[in-house]
Amino acid sequence: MRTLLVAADPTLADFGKDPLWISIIKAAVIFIVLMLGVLFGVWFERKLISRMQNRYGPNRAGKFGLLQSVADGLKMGLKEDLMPRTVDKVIYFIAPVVLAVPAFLAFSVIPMGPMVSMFGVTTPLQLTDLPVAVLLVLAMASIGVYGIVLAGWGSRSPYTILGGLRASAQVVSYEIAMGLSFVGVFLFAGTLSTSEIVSAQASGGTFPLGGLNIPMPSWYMILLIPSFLIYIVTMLGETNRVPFDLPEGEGELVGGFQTEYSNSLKFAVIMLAEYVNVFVVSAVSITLFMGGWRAPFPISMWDGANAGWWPLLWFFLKMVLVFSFFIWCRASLPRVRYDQLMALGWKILIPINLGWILLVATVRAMQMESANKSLVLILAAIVLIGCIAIWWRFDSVLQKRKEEKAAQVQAEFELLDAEPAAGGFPVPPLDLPHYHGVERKEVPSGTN
Amino acid sequence: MTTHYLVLSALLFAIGGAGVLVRRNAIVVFMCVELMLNACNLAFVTFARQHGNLDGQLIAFFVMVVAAAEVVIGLAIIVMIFRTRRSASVDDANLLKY
Amino acid sequence: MELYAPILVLAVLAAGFAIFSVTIAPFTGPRRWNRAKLDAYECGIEPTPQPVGGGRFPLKYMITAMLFIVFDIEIIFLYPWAVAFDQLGMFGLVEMVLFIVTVLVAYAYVWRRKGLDWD
Amino acid sequence: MPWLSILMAVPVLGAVGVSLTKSDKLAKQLALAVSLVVLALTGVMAAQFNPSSATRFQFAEVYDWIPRFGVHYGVGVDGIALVLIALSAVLVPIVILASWHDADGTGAAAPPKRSVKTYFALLLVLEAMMIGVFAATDVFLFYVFFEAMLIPMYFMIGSYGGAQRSYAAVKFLLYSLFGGLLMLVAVIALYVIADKGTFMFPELVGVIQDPNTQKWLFLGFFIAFAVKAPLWPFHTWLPDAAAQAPAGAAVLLVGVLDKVGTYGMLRFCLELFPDAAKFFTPLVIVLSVVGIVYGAIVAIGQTDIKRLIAYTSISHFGFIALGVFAMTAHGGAGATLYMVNHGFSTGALFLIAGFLIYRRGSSQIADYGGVQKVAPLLAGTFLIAGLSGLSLPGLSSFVSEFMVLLGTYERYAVPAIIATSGVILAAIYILWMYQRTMTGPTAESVKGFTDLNIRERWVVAPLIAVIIALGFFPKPVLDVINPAVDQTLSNVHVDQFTPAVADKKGAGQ
Amino acid sequence: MNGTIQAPTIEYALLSPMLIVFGAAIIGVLVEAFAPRYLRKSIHVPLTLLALVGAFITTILTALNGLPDKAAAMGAVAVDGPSLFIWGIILVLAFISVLLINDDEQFVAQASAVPGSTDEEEAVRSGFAQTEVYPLALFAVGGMLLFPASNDLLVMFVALEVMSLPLYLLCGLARRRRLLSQEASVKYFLLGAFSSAFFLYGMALVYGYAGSIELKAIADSLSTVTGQDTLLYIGTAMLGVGLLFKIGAAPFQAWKPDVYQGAPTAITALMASTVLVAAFGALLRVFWVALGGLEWNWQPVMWGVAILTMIVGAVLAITQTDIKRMLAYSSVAHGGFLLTGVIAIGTFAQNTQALSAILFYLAAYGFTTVGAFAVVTMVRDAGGEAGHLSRWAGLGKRSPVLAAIFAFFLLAFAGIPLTSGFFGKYAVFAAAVSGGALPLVIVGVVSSAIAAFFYVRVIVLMFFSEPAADGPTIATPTLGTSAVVALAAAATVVLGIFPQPVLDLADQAASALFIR
Repeated sequence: MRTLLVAADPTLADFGKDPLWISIIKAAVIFIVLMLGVLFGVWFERKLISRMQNRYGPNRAGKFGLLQSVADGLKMGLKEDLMPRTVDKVIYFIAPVVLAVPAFLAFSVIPMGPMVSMFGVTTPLQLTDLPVAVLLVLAMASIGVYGIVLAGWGSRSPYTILGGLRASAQVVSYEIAMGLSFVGVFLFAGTLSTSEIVSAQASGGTFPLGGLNIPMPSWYMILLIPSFLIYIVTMLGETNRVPFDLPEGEGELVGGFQTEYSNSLKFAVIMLAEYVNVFVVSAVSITLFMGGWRAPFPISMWDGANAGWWPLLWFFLKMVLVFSFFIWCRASLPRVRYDQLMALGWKILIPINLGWILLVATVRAMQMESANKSLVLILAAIVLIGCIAIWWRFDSVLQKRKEEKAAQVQAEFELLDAEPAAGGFPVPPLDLPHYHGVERKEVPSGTN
Repeated sequence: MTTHYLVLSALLFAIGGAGVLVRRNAIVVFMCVELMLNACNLAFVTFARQHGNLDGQLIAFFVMVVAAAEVVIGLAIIVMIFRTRRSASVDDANLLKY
Repeated sequence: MELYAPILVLAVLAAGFAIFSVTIAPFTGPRRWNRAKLDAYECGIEPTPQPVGGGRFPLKYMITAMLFIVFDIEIIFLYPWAVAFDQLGMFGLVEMVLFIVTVLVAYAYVWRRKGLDWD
Repeated sequence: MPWLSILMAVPVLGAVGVSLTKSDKLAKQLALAVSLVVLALTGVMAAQFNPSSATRFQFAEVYDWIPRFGVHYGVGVDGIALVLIALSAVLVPIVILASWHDADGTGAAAPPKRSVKTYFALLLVLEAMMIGVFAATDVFLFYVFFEAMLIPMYFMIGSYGGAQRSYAAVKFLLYSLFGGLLMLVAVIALYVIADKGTFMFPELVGVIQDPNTQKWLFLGFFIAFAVKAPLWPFHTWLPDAAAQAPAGAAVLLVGVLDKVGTYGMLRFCLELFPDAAKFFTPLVIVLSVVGIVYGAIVAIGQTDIKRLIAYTSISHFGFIALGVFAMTAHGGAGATLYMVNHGFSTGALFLIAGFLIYRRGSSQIADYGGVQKVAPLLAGTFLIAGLSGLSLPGLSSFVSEFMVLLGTYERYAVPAIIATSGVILAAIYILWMYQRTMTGPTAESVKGFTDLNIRERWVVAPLIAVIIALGFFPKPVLDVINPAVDQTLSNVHVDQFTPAVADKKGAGQ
Repeated sequence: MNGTIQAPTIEYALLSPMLIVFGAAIIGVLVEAFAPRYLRKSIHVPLTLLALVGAFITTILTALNGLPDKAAAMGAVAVDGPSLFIWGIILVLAFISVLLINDDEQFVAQASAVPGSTDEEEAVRSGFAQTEVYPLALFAVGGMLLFPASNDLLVMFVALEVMSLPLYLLCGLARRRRLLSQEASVKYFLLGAFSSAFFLYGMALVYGYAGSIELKAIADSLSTVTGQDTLLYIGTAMLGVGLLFKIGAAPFQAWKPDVYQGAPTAITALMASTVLVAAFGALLRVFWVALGGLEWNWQPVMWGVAILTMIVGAVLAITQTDIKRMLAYSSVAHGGFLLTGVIAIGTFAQNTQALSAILFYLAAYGFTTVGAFAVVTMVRDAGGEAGHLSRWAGLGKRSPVLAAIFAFFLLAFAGIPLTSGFFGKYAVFAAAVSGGALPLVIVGVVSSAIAAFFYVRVIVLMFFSEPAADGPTIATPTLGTSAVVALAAAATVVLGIFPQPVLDLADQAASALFIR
């Protein structure tokens, strides 16, 4: 059976052989699946979230309101298309396209199944695969950022520009953490091609500890838990989803970068793109960490599970699960403050990530028979000590900072109370000199 | 086959060079320089394909790194002078004449 | 090349769809002219005039962009290393430790210089 | 006993000592003492010199300096070098004594007070270098001294000279430097082409055979020397430098430094590139003759005493060059002797003129008149020095000038005859100047003049003595010079020389 | 692509000088990050100096252990005689320059503060100092070490940038006349980036021609590859542009005066001395090792460049009224003199002679330059250093010693005998003559005569003209500065009177030429 399995596993060699019409069919299918997926996704999100909030959610259009999102789509088409005078026309038009296209493209390297025979042609259930497939995904993700920036920039209003900038800053920040979280996977898989990564998760192999060989879990999500968790977080950040949906933070920025895209087809495209992005990141998480289209543990006992068309089922089931996780977050988590967001991305995810990579690499090196163990240990020790030393110094500094900050805030509030008129919450009388907060002492950088 | 890429890279390089020489805004000049660097990358990758060895692609990596470093430093410098002068035109930078 | 052709097909589909829907948008909907609709939306107040070219925005964003470039470059180097790690062996480990440590030093510097703080 | 090294070391150490002294007075006395010591040593050395010995360069010392370049510290003297060294050794103490107050800022038109110590220290350094340049038997070493010599002189003119001093100093430095750099090229080329791996002069003699190469290298050296010993038309820097320099510096400049040029022609141009020398002889002869006449005529027209003296020297250098390139025993010997005599007589003229100017504060001839009434001694010595300058029989210059003309006549009749006219012109400018300054009614400005004081007498006396002595009895000097000159000429193979052709050449120009 | 990769090896011992310098630089960054402000300087200075000394010692040890016959680090870095000699020079010069940098007065309190703003006042008052200078300088020095030693074009390019980028920044950190300084750094940066782009494209073309970027491989390809000559020639030309720019050879000298004038003088000293050394090392490597077989094609061009450089440097210097600009042009002229040595390529013996001559010249010139700029830092005005020549009038009266030393340096520049400059010039010219470049030497001589004019003019100004009433004050030098001047003067004298040992050293270094 193993042999059959291996045979069914597509490798890089199996790609690029399809005749054009097969490719066209695959592409069309993927495209349509994504479109329908969006319709389904919108409905599913609203339904599920409302259930979580003890509401019914959409239940008028069609059975269980299934047609709700279709109706929304039509409505958008029939809305008036507003275009403010001030906008930069070209950019304003291009932005949605730039946002949408890469989102679709990223999906082209997502493996959805093993080799199957399609109209008599044996071909993998995957549009195509590249030696650098994962890079393609990342590249598309970052091109998407242009869409956001252009949209914000092109529509020439303070809200949109701020929204655009924030969005791009956030996305790039999380992209780093995301990229780093992949490194662990590549260390184990030894390739960047998605299909081979999936096949690499077929069996975990064993970890020689002392005499006995401990069988390893086959999914990297278990083997590399830290990477996986980090990826999950970045996945949310990358797609501007709650709790990281700052760019369209209604509270402060109205609609963020899409403010000026009134509720018309343009907006529909943007929204579509966002959902597709969500699908892409979940698909990636599945491919890299959850064994891709491979059947989950109990089912994988059944030999036929990973052959033929079945894997499609497992794949989409996983998709639905991950997507529901998105919704779950949205239902349960509050939106973070922007500085918290950036701090999380830069100050926590990245260092942990780098440390984790080093750790993994070291372990791998230890496993190599050629390895010169003592050297590895020495290196590890040095790095560890260095980090600890720095962190210890660092921590004290941070502590000091926190106290200073607290003291300042304290002082501000006292000052507020001291001012009788300023107590007049919520709105101070207009004649009151506008309150800007106590001018806080500038702590020159690097001082303690 | 690869000639077209070379021609393209040459063109890009020329455009960048011309830009450096004729444009006045420091930032634009600077972007032209980056354009030249990327033209080099294109040439490297093309030649790598011609010769069938990977050196060219590898070089392209390093060039990117260097370009990045250059961007960081260059923007820092330009911003510095911009904040003093409220203008990024290299023509306004005329204190250094004898 | 064959590997990339399918991507092209998908790209054509997606682009076609996006452009189509963006362009027909003005025609599907009704037209009810109204001055207010042509202003940028700022919760009803007079829209603040935007300088051509979008004007200037906080340096902070530039710094973030710079940092992003730096770390992205680091990732560029991490990927090939990770893929070839088993072949490189100890050498790879040592070199990468040196590399990452160096980057971390720069990172710590930025951190202490408040390069990562948003307030 | 390494005489020459000692001769160079003593003044250098003296200079250091002088610059360390506390008081100016002490500095002057120390400088004088040192220079006298050098004089004494030179005397002793000269006494041991054996003119008739087979070895050409005596007191020779050779040490590796920069093996990488084949450069040696090589010194040694033959007759020619010896007399010139003696000349400088004699002149320096006199100059020191003469310029006792030059740097004090006293005196009518003297520049403001400058550092006295520096002045005398520079003087001593200069002396060391002058000795070195004459003693060097290594071409490179010669070049090093040749260039380095400029610097102290440059500072002496520039900081202690008259109103136009800095202009004069720069002009002087740049002219000499330019010549020197051309010489540097020639030196390098000489080394490379000779391919001997050494710069020692004796080993380089006669190495360069190819006539064409010779010509180029010759030019390289010759131009440098022609600038140094101002040969028409390279002379323009001299009047300025000499006129602006303090009298003492002027003496050393005209009296010794410029001799390096003529000495270089005699020693290097002739011996290293004999064929080229012969090839260029007509040209040089013409230049020197023109120089003689031109210098003399322009001198007549001068209104400034020092400039006038400077131009006379240009005329005299014409004679010297003439003698050198005549390539006859008489010519060479005469030229060498002329170098010495000219040193003394012109030196005397400059110093006494210096005293005049120190009193009156102006170097314009028009400002004087009837000095001989108020200061007879001054006027008298001035006259003697002047007469020696116009080579009156019985005074030193006569002998040498006669020998030069004689030697020239043997080969080049026409130039010799033309050159003779220089003598007559000399009579005009000297005597006319004397008449305008010393005789006639006493000018108002000259009334208060005091005659020479003790110091000044001590300055003038030895000079006059030497002038007269050499005028009547030049034999000892000639005995020293002749063998060296013969040696030189034999290296030039003059015997292969056919006067007839050259005569035509010479006349044809 | 999936072929197994042989894990490369690196000779850490051979590279230790560079590693030490870079390591120290990184530690410096950590110090910046974590040491409290008041401690930083007192940590940086010893750290930097120690690093340089350590690197120097390791360099000497490497040299004593005998030179390797093949390039280190998989043929990427050539640690051979010339490299080691150049490393020695650079490290010593850098050491001296750091002593100069050590003098606070020169660097901005807080680079980020807008000139004339309240922030700046505050920063100055609270006595801040931009101590990043030290790590930056170390990084630059590291780049300089790698630049001449790099044995393939990629490493050379990276080194070029590692060397340049910190310098761009350092140029903008002057404490006084900050606008000038910032402008200098912008100009330097833009032009520098421009030129390195040229270098890069040239590299690309040469790679296209040879199919490799290792100098050795390129040299071999000259004989094997055919029909691609256009690529090769254009590539060579562009590489040349990139390198000649760093040297400041005409017609690429435009940046030099501006940058030298604007930058903090200590940094100018560092650049003027070490960068020239490093750049010439690299130039020699590229044109001798890689393109030696192409001699007949690039020599004529080099002739032109050399002549132009000498003339331009000398002539334009005359018109200058600012001491630093004047020195900048003089360094242009000196670059021209050195180029005559680069051209004098021929037989093996000839090459060794030329190489050692160049090495000696670089050493001699470097010391003198640092010394000269050190003196410049001491002549201060109300607004900082008294750059304008007229302010130097009568310096000889104010402080004879300083003026005398400066005059001495100038004479050394002019190449007067008994100074190091003379022997440097002599060695190079001698090499050129025996290399059959006599006309070049004559041009060189003429232009050095012209150059002598403006050196002399400064001396005249200092000694023969009356001091201005409100003349500049002579800052009582810090220990560091005076040490620098003393060292430089000593070096100039010793090399001028007894150059033999250094010449021998240079000969040994050059004896084996570059390893391929």
